[in-house]
Amino acid sequence: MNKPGYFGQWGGAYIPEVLYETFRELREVYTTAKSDPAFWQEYLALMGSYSCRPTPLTHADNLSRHFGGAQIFIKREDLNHTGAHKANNVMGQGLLVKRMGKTRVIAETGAGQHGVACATMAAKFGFACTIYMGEEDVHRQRPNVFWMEKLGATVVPVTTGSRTLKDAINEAFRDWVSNMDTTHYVMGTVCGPHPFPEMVAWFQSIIGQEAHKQILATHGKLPARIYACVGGGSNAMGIFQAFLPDTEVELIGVEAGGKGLDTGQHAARLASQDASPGVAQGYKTMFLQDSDGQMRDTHSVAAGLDYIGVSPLLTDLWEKGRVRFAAATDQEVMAALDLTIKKEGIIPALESTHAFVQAFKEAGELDRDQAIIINQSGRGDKDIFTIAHAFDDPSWKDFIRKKGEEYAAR
Amino acid sequence: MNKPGYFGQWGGAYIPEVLYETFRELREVYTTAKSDPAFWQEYLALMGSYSCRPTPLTHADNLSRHFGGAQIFIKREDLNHTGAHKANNVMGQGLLVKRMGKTRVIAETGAGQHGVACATMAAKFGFACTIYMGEEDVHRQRPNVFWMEKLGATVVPVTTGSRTLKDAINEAFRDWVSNMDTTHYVMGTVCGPHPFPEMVAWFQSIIGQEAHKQILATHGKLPARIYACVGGGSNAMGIFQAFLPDTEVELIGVEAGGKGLDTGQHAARLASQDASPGVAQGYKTMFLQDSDGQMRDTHSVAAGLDYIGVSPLLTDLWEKGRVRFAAATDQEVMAALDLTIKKEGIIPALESTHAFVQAFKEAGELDRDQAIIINQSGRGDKDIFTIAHAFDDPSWKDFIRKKGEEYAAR
Amino acid sequence: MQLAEQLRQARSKKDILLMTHLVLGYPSFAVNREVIHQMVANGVDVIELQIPFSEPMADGPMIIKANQESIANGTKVADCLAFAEEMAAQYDIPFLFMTYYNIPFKFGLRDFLHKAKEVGIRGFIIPDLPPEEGEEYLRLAREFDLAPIQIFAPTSTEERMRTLAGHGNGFIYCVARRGVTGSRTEFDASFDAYLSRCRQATDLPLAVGFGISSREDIQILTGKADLAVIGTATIRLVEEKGPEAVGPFIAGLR
Amino acid sequence: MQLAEQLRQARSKKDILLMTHLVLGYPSFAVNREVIHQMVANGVDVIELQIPFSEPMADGPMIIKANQESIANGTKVADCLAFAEEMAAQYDIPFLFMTYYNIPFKFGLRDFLHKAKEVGIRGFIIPDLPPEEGEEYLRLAREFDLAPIQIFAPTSTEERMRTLAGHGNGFIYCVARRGVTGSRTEFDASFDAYLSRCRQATDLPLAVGFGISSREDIQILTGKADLAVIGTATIRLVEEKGPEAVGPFIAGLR
Ligand SMILES: Cc1ncc(COP(=O)(O)O)c(C=O)c1O
Ligand SMILES: Cc1ncc(COP(=O)(O)O)c(C=O)c1O
Repeated sequence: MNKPGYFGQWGGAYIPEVLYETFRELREVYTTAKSDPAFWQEYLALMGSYSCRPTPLTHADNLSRHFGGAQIFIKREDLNHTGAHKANNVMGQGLLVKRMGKTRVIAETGAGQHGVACATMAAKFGFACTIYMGEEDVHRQRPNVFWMEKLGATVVPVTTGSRTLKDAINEAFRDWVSNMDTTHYVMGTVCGPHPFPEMVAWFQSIIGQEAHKQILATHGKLPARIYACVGGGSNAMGIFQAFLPDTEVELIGVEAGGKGLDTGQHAARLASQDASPGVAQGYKTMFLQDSDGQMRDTHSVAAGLDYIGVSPLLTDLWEKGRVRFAAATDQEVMAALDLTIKKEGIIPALESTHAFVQAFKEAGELDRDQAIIINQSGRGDKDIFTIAHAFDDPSWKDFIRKKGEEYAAR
Repeated sequence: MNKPGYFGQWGGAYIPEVLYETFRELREVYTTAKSDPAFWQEYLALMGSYSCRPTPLTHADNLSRHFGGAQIFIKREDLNHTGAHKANNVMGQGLLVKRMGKTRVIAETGAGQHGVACATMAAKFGFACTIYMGEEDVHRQRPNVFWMEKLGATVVPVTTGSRTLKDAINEAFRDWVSNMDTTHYVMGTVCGPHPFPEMVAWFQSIIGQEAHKQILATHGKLPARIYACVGGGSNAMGIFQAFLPDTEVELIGVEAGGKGLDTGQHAARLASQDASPGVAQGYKTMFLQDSDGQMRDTHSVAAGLDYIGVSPLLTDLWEKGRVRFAAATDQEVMAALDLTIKKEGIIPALESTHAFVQAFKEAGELDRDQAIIINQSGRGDKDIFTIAHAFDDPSWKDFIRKKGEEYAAR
Repeated sequence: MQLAEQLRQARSKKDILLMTHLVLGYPSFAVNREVIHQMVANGVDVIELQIPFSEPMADGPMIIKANQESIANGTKVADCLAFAEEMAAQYDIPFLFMTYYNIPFKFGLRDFLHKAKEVGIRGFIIPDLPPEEGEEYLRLAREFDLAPIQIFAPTSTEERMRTLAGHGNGFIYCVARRGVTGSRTEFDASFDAYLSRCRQATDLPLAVGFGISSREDIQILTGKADLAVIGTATIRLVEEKGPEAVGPFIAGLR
Repeated sequence: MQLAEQLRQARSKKDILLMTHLVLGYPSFAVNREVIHQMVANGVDVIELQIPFSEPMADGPMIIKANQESIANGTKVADCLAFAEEMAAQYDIPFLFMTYYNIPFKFGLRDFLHKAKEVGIRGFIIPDLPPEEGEEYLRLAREFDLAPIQIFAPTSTEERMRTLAGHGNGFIYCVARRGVTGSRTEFDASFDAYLSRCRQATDLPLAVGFGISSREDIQILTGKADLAVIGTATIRLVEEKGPEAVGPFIAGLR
């Protein structure tokens, strides 16, 4: 049997002593909630009335026809309130925070989706809220910053390290060790110290539970493959979990290939040869690090995938051969995004589009009576500055230029 | 009995002769679809699998407590695919276009929501698509223009007249009279010549059908009042219809009070004294016009409400006393938006926020065991440029200024 | 004499009649005056006076602009009526009002027709008022002996044409093609077929309009239609070369 | 002699011992060398050498910056080991490594402890390695006779303190307050209560760190703790006044 909090050899809780009691309390409230069926009912009711669950499973007729292979289904986490699967996790943790009687939440955010989701949850539950966000991501995802602030959260740009997600996590921990009495740290993905990976995966399992029922109802049998992008791994674990026992369903995690795996400018932990086992940010997994154990700079067009580590649950499933890993480059992502928008009228987040890339590469290999599911973890509206920039849209640039001049003039 | 296409003395089909046959065909396909239960089933299935219907009815606990009166429920049309109730209408019309065998759709748009929805529908159904949008609105709603273009639509900025919604409608008609053989004009609201008001209201009635069931299930009885903003009137008719027979439910339409009803800079047709009966854009209703019958310039912070006319169905219900009308000023809208975001973590579109304003004014008058429903027609993400500007957010301005300089430098 | 009869008589003396169009108050009533003088002096048979409307749904860019600028210049419906009265008194050809339905509707339909009759107007072209919506208007037109010109379109079926003709008087305005005013029309075989369908549906004189701008166009129409309608062409001419160019242009058409 | 015993003996001669801290390679090994020279010359009893790590989760802004810049300057773990060897050979006080767990983990735990032992290091402070996750580390520490310093926090229960003490050796590092390194600590009644809880839980010497920077702080601690830990204060001093300011500062503390 594994040590508690371990998945194979991965996971654990490498936490400073000052947080020992905090984690004990968190494990306790989580364990109690997990064994209390009423809690899950309360969670489902909240997600059904405040977000839009169950989210649909959309048959992408046009894309299926275009690739001439498997029937492509899209699990629509983009239709959640706040526009991504992140809502599932924050609402669940919000319920736990209420049980713990804490009054303040903090969170890290990369793409800003988790930050917006967390600020939203805080507004709904009446908690104070501080969001840590790498300064580089503050620039990449400015609209999300604006909304977090309007939601009443304080957004703190993190200027240490590489100024991205990992540094925001460090900063959130630094806040937490000062304020654990009042404050819960709402980790945004299935990483960090135990019980976060397991707990966040539990909240996200709602995705796969729905998808499992939906694919059987629509397609009549299990899908051949399921694709999900992997930043920390929460949307992937969210949809994968329900299908783990169905060994005939192949599960594929897609990481950020950035400028290409051979350039070193990527965030592919399991799909590249560049990662090695390590312990950081409170848990053990495969990290992108140098031979001394210093974390490397990562790169992705998608802020939410731009991270050094990956869920210990996924590393374990990868090691055991249950989940296959692939990477999608920035360039492939832009092309798949364009195709998806034009063919289906659906705008996936840049993060989610990574899953589309790999699905598109493989759809043609399969037969027409087979199905694949792509987990669309979020919507791309939030990425307008990045996408318009990447597509080099002249009228957008013109618009921004004029607005900028207007503001400069005053 | 009324003349066909009339609601009381309002409505009709004041169309150029060249469109006579086109309208005959449209009426026919609409009438056939309406009497075919399989059609509505197909529509429901599409909305359930592609959009996120049924959309939730959210109990706004915090706002209810804040006003200390009625229980406030919010019907969440913002959770539709593309972010507004406009999706309901376009998908329905899309199914009709398929039945008619046409290959191209055109539409007017104000806020851009209908344009994005229509471009999305066109992508999904494989239609060519042209969107007419007043030049002023192109500026106000630039992100939506970007998405329409990415969705494969051609966006034509309309430079005639006041360069807003009404002029876009004229331009769409001008396209239609040239291309009616291949093209369907997807009118975005419950206005225009018969059968548009009735047909769009039919597609939007899905909102009220759901809400009726939902409020009985959650609240145990009918709501005391229902609030909806009124541009053309489609979201309002969408939610009102199911409650029309329940005469104890008061229905309130909220128009754009702009800078105040006494400034003349507003778009309140039925809540002000400034409108009079007229015939334009193919139908008879109350228009904001001068004594010669020339249409006046209207104003609202919400592009989607900035319109001279109003649904003939609503004018009739207003005349009969079934629907009460009120107006919300731009300033009231910004305050209500701020409160709603902070209290509930929900970001209504500027259009929708008009309904919130009036509900907030009245909630305190009612008892705690009474319920009111606000129809949240859309989400406010699309309005970021307007909202950030209106809130005079310095870091947003700074961000835009820097981005602008970056683009100017190349 | 009724308008239809008067046109038939005029037609018996000419191979084809000319109807011209202008937007009242654009660029000014003074220029309108000069243009009409030149038109009449050069043999125009009927003139359509468009009362500007803020939402000219069936018009193309040139006429939209004329409508907008005329209103922006301050043109009122009352000014249009006064101007029409002056023209009708001065020239011995029929004048018609072309406008959108909201103008007479807002004025008060009976008052408007009554007033139009008084100032010497002979009929109306209202492109957004099909007979189904125009019962009152048609009744009043009969009462005041004004011609409610009906419009045929290439998309009109034969049955529809007969219905329209039954409501019409004066002449039938045959829209030459799909689309709005101001672009070119192709006079091909399908156009000929359309015109003969129009001919079969009514005994009223046939006017053909939309995109007619040259001597060649008029020649093609001669023998097929009773009136050729020159709309955007003269507006463009006045715009580019001033009102004094209108006379020679009209003179050169037939 | 074991570290705990050695500290007890030293403590018998002084009211309170001083442990100082520096980040290896920041601003340079040359400055480290100079700083350590001044520290030892002015009576420091133990020195913590922090091997920089890219994710110093438990540190405050000053030490984060030192970690980052040291790595950016090219500091390698091997350089840190070599430097430690040089210092341990040169000075007759105990040197400890402070670092985050990934550094020894990635190096290979056994190799790292072995190497540390070889170069003369006496123990480790690893703030992100609780005993539950450190079984192998604790075993190897015993094997190589190195002190795996355990950390108490104000949030630790008595039971927890006893557990930690059971795994610890050398001394116990009592974190003076919630939060990260570098900010001030209030030495109030609850602090005293905390320290007496610490005292009750273990016989090992007690070191108190986090926010200690002045003679007054040291005086308050005297009698309550065995070691006072000066961390951020000297880094700030070197930053502001150069390494030569360290000697007088240390000399003035007791
Ligand atoms: C839309 C979206 N998808 C995916 C991710 C990646 O996170 P995870 O791998 O935990 O799902 C993010 C993170 O911000 C996101 O915003
Ligand atoms: C979000 C939203 N609400 C309301 C409206 C107003 O339209 P209607 O009155 O037809 O619902 C619009 C129009 O664009 C809209 O985008």
